[in-house]
Amino acid sequence: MAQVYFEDIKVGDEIPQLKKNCSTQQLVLWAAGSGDFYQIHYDKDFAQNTGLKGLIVHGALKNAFLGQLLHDWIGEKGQLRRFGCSYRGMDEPNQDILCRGVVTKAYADGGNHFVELDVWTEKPDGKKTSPGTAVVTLPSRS
Amino acid sequence: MADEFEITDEMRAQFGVDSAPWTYEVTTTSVRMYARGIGSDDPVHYDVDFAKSQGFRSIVAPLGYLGTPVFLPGKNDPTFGFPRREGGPRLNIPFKGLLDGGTETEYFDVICAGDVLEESSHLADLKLRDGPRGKMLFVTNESVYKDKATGKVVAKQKLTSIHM
Amino acid sequence: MADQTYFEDVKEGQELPPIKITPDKSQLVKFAAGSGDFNPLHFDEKFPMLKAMGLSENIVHGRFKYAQAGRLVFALAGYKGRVKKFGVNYRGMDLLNKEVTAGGVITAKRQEGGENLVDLDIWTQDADGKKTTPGTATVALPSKNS
Amino acid sequence: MTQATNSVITDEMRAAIGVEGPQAVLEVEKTNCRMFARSVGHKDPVFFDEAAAKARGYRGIVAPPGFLGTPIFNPASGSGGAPGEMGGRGYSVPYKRVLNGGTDYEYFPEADVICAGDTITARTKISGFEESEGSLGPMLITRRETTYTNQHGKVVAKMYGTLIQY
Repeated sequence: MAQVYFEDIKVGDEIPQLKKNCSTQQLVLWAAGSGDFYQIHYDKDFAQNTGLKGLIVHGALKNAFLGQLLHDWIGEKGQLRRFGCSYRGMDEPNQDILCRGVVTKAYADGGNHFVELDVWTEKPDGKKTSPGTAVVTLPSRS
Repeated sequence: MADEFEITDEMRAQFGVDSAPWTYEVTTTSVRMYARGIGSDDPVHYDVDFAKSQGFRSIVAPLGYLGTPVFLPGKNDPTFGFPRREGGPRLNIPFKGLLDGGTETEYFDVICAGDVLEESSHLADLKLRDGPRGKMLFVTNESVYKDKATGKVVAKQKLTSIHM
Repeated sequence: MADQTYFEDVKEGQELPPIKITPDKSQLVKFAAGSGDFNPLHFDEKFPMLKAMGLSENIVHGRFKYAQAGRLVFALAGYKGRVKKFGVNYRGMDLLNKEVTAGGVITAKRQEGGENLVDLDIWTQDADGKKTTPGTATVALPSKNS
Repeated sequence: MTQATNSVITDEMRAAIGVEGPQAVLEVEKTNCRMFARSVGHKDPVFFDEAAAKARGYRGIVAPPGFLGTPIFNPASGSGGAPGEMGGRGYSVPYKRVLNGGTDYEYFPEADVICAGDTITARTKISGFEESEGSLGPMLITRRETTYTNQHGKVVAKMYGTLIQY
């Protein structure tokens, strides 16, 4: 993907979306990667005993998806300064999770070119399950 | 077709043909994770200071664990993690069924966290047997693990798959 | 870890203290994480291959059982002994949440190349006592005389 | 932080604000950087391939976003929990249910970028309490901040966590 520059973007722009769909295997891979072995993410009976309908996607995995969304967008010359989200809704395995971001602010400060964004994950019906914000720096053409 | 299957000279010619090498890493976190995975609470797998006090270089890899293959997206199997690499034996096996037949590990040194191993595998054995439901082909591949720093062989592992 | 076992301490026919474990899903997921084998056969009860095998419950990784046999052999070797070789065959499946017992018996003692070697039959057995993972092992033990 | 008459925030809790908890040591290794990146679905070789990462100017394989190292697990000491876990804080809250409200990660790339081979020390403190009334009833929101310092003494990341009790 071509490097994005500060001059290329303006407030209101949406960055390229990232679509995810977690298999049960991916949830177990995430347990391995994150060290979070809480059973509600891979043991259906356990999840149902806690009152859930079934397995749910780790909130931190959706957060990490937003990290990927930003990492892939800013390219080799961009830097991720801050990102995160609130956990407002649950996602299930084998259902699309769309990761999105919109530029809310762009400014230069101390030689760095900052871009602030609203980022979130949404379900197929458009409900935002993990709304958050991010700050990145982009290279400048000047 | 499977009923008429016989081991051919062409197949036997694959014995000893080494695959391209792949790097396996043994790290403190990977050793601890494996030890947790098998339910061991032996401190020699978790506590670096303790392991050193017992004469080991670092925490000891539990038996059966020979490191984690370097994972590169697109180059490793997404489920099993093993490398899909060039070289090595190519067998055209007509059987559909596949079972994991067995694992045997031979050790020439203790494997500890911090070790970086270079693994290469080759076809070690082919056996055709008559089973209750027809012919069964036993394929044994042997992986040889060398310490990358010293070149010394530290372990050999044979994996047998049963095709039927 | 128990005290070090020496070559002089063991005799032919001696059984090793068994290791018992009842792997639940969390245990098998941790094993997937440790071993790198993320086959859903071991954690997803809806995985199609499971149904094709006529099973409704996840099966234990063969390598998990191999590792239990490994724990048994490692416990015999102690920190001063060295495991030379251990292997098993996978003859039967074990199911999630059922007890797996690793056991072993000493079949021979011998001295070779300056080493004090102990040969063993090893296995894991399922809750019904069926040896689903039989095998053999060789361990070098330290001697009290050296 | 208004003091409602039925506030659950006690003097003990106020005294706990800003007090750093015990330190957790985290290891950043090639194997766990790769495992984390693989589990997210990253494709960028800087998270997998040491040579590619070095060619891009990094010291080693880069820790993917959200990965701040693996706590050292030891069954004997019961350690190995993620930093930021509460532990004995010396106060109790009259709510039984807990939710993870969200997590923000802040990086300081000018100081250093977290790479495989790093050993990170993490310390968590409570930065504040808030109370609110939501659809779940009255709730206590605890804001926590974890600071991650690498082996060169550089603060490389901070994590801001929100815990909701109700």
